Amino acid sequence: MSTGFALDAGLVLDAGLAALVLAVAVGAIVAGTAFAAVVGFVTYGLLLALVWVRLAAVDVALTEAAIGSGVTGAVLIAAAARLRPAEARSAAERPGVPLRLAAAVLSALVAAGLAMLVLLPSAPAPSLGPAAAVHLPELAIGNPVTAVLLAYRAIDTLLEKIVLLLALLGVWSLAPDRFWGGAPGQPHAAQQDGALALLARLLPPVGIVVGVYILWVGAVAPGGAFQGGAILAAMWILVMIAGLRDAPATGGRRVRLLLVVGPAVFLAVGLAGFVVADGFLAYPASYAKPLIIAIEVVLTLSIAVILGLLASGPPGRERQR
Amino acid sequence: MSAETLYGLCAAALVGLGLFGSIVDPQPLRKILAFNLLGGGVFLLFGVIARRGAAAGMAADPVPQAMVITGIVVAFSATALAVTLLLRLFETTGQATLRTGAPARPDPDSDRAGS
Amino acid sequence: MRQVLDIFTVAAVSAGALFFLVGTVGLLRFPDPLTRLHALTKADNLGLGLVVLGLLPQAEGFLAGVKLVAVWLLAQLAGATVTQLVARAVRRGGPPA
Amino acid sequence: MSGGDESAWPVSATVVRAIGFLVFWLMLAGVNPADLPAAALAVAAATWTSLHLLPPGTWRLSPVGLARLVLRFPLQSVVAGVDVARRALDPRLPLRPGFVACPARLPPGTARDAFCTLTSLLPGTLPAGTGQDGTLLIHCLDVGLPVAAQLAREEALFADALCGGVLEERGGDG
Repeated sequence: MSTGFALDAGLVLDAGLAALVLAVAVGAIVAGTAFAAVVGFVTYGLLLALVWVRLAAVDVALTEAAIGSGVTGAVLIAAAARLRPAEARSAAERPGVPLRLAAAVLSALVAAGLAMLVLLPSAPAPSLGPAAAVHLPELAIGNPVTAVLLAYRAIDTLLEKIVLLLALLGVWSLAPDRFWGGAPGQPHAAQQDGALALLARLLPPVGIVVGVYILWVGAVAPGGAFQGGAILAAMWILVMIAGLRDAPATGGRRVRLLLVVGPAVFLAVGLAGFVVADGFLAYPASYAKPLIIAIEVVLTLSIAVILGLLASGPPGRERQR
Repeated sequence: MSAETLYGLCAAALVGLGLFGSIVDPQPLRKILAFNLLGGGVFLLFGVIARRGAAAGMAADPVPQAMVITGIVVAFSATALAVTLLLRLFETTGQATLRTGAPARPDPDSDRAGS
Repeated sequence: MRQVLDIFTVAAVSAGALFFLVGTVGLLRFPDPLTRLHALTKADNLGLGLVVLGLLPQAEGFLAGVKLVAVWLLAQLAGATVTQLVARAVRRGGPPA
Repeated sequence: MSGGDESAWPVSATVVRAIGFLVFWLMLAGVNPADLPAAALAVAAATWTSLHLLPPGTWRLSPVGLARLVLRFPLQSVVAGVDVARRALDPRLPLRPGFVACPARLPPGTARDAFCTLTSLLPGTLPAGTGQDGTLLIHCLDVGLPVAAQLAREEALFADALCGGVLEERGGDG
């Protein structure tokens, strides 16, 4: 009796959450201004993080809240504010009814096809869970998601770091030539903002403890380099937008070293695998856990710096020499 | 109906919604936003598949979950790059439109940047 | 003793939920963004405070209790900061450009 | 931006903050000797950041004043919440919203920012920036209430706790 009730209560919560996610998503798409749309999108991301918790994916929930909603939201909201002068004009270029109708039909078909896949699943649900569980004891990593990210599919994670670096290079190269190597942002003295400045003085130390904890606990529980790095990046971004500290010059040696140290150590350990283990990115059995933790620590640093600089945008000031 | 099916249907609707928005909305920034919304739907489908694949004492299949974490980070990189491209377009032409043949104003940096 | 604490928890958490509800009523009924901010921050902070207070007897140990209080304090700090930012933006007319 | 002069940091402030962050770590992670390296790293990084962002000496804390402030706070939260609840549920919606300009006697900077943040949690008041003449613009639910006087009293208590009671006298009438 009581379990039946609990299940029903859970399902009511799930149905309400799903409806809310959809409603907010519709709101973000049809919103009157780009600013309102971005606010809707950030809300959507946070609600999605709750959905991830309901799907037993706390690692993903942390990543979605920090990166998918938080840092992405910061980038989009800054862009919406900058693009406001052009908004009315480009919004007027709305496509005609035939195209909108065709797009609606196409979207509905895609959605219906996916819904069919959801409603008619293959009889034994496919799962790599048992395969992932086999080597967990040897790795001494209690969190299977961390094990997949840094052991079984380490090459994906390595390439993803390279993608992050490439994106940052792409962003930087969009700056006018004369700004190359300079600090990101507009060439104006960052003004300190009262209420925000206070938060930026009090919160970052707390955020650092939380970030390091999330990184450390990632070996045995939800958490890890991405989530911890995103929290550290958020603290840095807070300090920068509150005007307490300026963004660093993108040409600085220390900044560039921090950017590459994570991927470089990861790659070095991977190459060492040829010599001391079975091949690229193979860890010697007895050192797997310390190696993974060492990689995660430097990766966290690099991720934090890359995310912070991606959110700051291309260099906008000439380099001071 | 189970919670997984419920969220699966929600994910399918999100993909449709995001696809519609990214085709129909004329503003590039909102196309980027809609595309991210679409991405959220795709990731959620992964989450549903992972939850259905619960096995070996795990609450969900960790492989799709790890792929989604990678996916979220890559989606952010692409978004940051796309937004920067858009802002550069706006700085250079004074407008934010993807329409071909839009009148452009001369690039203020071209005298320095051009070779 | 256990039962008294449980009753206290139920009462305090319910009262907290009530204040969240009232804050939402204020959000819907109050006439302009600034008054709505009052409704949100004041009622929700008390609501969260009561929920935390109610959960304290259920916490496993001293540190878990500290964690609950820390959640309340951080939410207060964030809420108080964001409220001021929104209020200033509203006074200047619209979201920041 | 000051705070770069590391030799000037008093040991006591460093130790107090480090203990605070250690407690925060223990609260998150629990007491576990295996966590020692991570805990040490987290506490060191947090303390260093904290000393840089909020240099010691910014505030002159008085334990008695601080205790009074902390003890008053829950009561004020209740008053604030009940006040809003009463207005929200009253069918007549008794609101007389408006701005009240209060002269700010705390020196501009972190102390005043902290006071504004506290004020936004007090009953009936919501700081909405500073006017041209440096007064605090407070948005009130009921402009008929003696908001300015109430705020001046809070300011004095706050100054006792954080600034050694020092307030700038303004406008002649104190």
